[in-house]
Amino acid sequence: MSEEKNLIILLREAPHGSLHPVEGLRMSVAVSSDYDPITIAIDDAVYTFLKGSDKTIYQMHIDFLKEIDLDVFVDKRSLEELGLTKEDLIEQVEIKEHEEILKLISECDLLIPF
Amino acid sequence: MSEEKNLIILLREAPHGSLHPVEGLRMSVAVSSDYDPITIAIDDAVYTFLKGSDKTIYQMHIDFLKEIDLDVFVDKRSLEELGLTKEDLIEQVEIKEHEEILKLISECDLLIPF
Amino acid sequence: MGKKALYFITTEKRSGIEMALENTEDEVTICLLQNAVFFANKADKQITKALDQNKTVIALKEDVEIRGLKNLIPDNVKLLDYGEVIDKIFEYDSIINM
Amino acid sequence: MGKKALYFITTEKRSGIEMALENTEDEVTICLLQNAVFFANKADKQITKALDQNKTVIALKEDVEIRGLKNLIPDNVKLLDYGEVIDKIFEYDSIINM
Amino acid sequence: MAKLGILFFTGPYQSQACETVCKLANAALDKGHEVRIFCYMDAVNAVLQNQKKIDGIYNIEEGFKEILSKGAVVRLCNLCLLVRGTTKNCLTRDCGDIKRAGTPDLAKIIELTDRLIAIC
Amino acid sequence: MAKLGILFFTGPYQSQACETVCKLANAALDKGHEVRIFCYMDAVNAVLQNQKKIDGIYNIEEGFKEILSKGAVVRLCNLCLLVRGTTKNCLTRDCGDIKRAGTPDLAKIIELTDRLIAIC
Repeated sequence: MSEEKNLIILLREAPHGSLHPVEGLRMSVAVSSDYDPITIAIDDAVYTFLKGSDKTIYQMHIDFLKEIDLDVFVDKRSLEELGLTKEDLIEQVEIKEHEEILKLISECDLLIPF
Repeated sequence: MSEEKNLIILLREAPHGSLHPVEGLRMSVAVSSDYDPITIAIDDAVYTFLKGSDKTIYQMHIDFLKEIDLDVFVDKRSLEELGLTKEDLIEQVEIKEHEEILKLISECDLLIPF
Repeated sequence: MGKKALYFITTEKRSGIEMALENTEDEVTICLLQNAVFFANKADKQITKALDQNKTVIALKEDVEIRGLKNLIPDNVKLLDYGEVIDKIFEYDSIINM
Repeated sequence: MGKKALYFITTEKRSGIEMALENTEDEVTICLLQNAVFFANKADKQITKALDQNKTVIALKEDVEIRGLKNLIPDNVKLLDYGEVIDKIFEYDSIINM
Repeated sequence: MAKLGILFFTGPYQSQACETVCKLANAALDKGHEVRIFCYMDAVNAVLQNQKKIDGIYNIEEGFKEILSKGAVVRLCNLCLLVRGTTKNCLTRDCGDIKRAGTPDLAKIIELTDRLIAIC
Repeated sequence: MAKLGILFFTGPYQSQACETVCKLANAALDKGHEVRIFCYMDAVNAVLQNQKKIDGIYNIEEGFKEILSKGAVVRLCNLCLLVRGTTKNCLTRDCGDIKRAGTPDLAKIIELTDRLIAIC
């Protein structure tokens, strides 16, 4: 694949119960040397970015991604299903309408799920 | 716990994708030396007993449990949700109404999930 | 029968909490650990139903806190530390692990 | 856009098949492996919806057979062996792994 | 003083289960209870040696060493170790009462304890 | 002839993923394709030595030896091995092109292959 390929790292699982979202963020950081991955959280992975949660082992990954201007998106529909709003999440992530998330996914060349 | 305690081994996951139902059956066999465990399949674990599926690594466990007259029950509600009927399953398992399954669970002293 | 049953739920599989809700005969306590504490989010219909049924709902305090859920959990869900969860385990006649 | 997208689904997580169903712009093929082949059970509403949407649905033959699902799967779900799945993978512009 | 059995199924650093097992066992031991643990399926890999310590991540090897030193009894499904190729890598009897066992040992743990919890 | 990348996350004998990886890799290699595999998280334990053969169960060690002998490139997340304590137990270079790597090597695999599939 050429370096211009669009890459999405999709987080699907809740944090702390499994290391999947953490390892997904670590992978976003890792591939950012060659690509501009978009990181997207759906379903319970939305909890990964809850204010006040313990982010000791993954805050650095979020900081890194934002420092190099990479997007971290949260699916609004998933957020609403959990009864959460923008105010419940840290400011480093951006909430996107479900339709926009779908559009991003349909436009990507490769999606890697965590 | 005394030997008279009622034990349930609950299978919850589909076979082949994970070893959980197989390991659950193996555990039913193992504890049968000291207890009379009831093995119950709910949700996708119901597929474990589908006729025509590859049971190479767990048919012996089913045979063993039936040989010593232990019960293997399948939740009828789970079965129906998967569009299956009694005829789709092997004869060694018995289909129980969901209410009966709940009653068995509420009467047990210890439930071990797989 | 009215015996005391502890539903000890440690995963996000819905079947665990559903089984607990369907037991209306016994004195049921629902104990949530690990990702199961997400069920205690007040937006979750099943937790509301459990509390409406007057079931006791317990969640492991540390698991609630590391997930940042403290403000999202109804007041009548009791938060216990590891030691208190251990105490609870011995109080019940039957343990339904889910 | 109308590009060819392969939804490569290998688990029973519903989000994978839902994402595929919600993509109505591209030429979508749904490829089911491992426990995802259970989605091809004709009793599953989502598989019916996918076929109604004229999406191509493929399932790994060996995974269908070891699960004893052959008679439960609609005729218009194509069963491919490992080699044929490999061929498919290279036919698509994008791979959505789920 | 009571007796607690713990059964679990998953390996370290993939899910939280191993950490929960250690913390619950610790709490029970600190209260003077007896603790007997059965490691089934991937859980046998929880007691492997040489797990590197990473800041911010609970080290499962240390966790098991601690509860073994406090008297926890740990039994490992032998067949699960054999298929995974990790038999020779486990914590040894120097750490406490840890050894390989068959699945019937779970029946023994159920018999010897007042309550058994499963951490999924 | 094309190039296939494979990423997976789970260890052997718990889920089907390792077996699927071996079978897909084999099929691709038999068709003359290049195959590059990245083992992430528990998946690093798929290539441990001394996995005991059990009748009726696909032996993952043998599976990896076979695809390595056919030319598959296998990269193991080094940190994942270190935390699990399984670094010293892996299949060696005698078996083929297998070695420890960092997560950036996944970026390299994406670059070097035409398509990447993930087996969950």
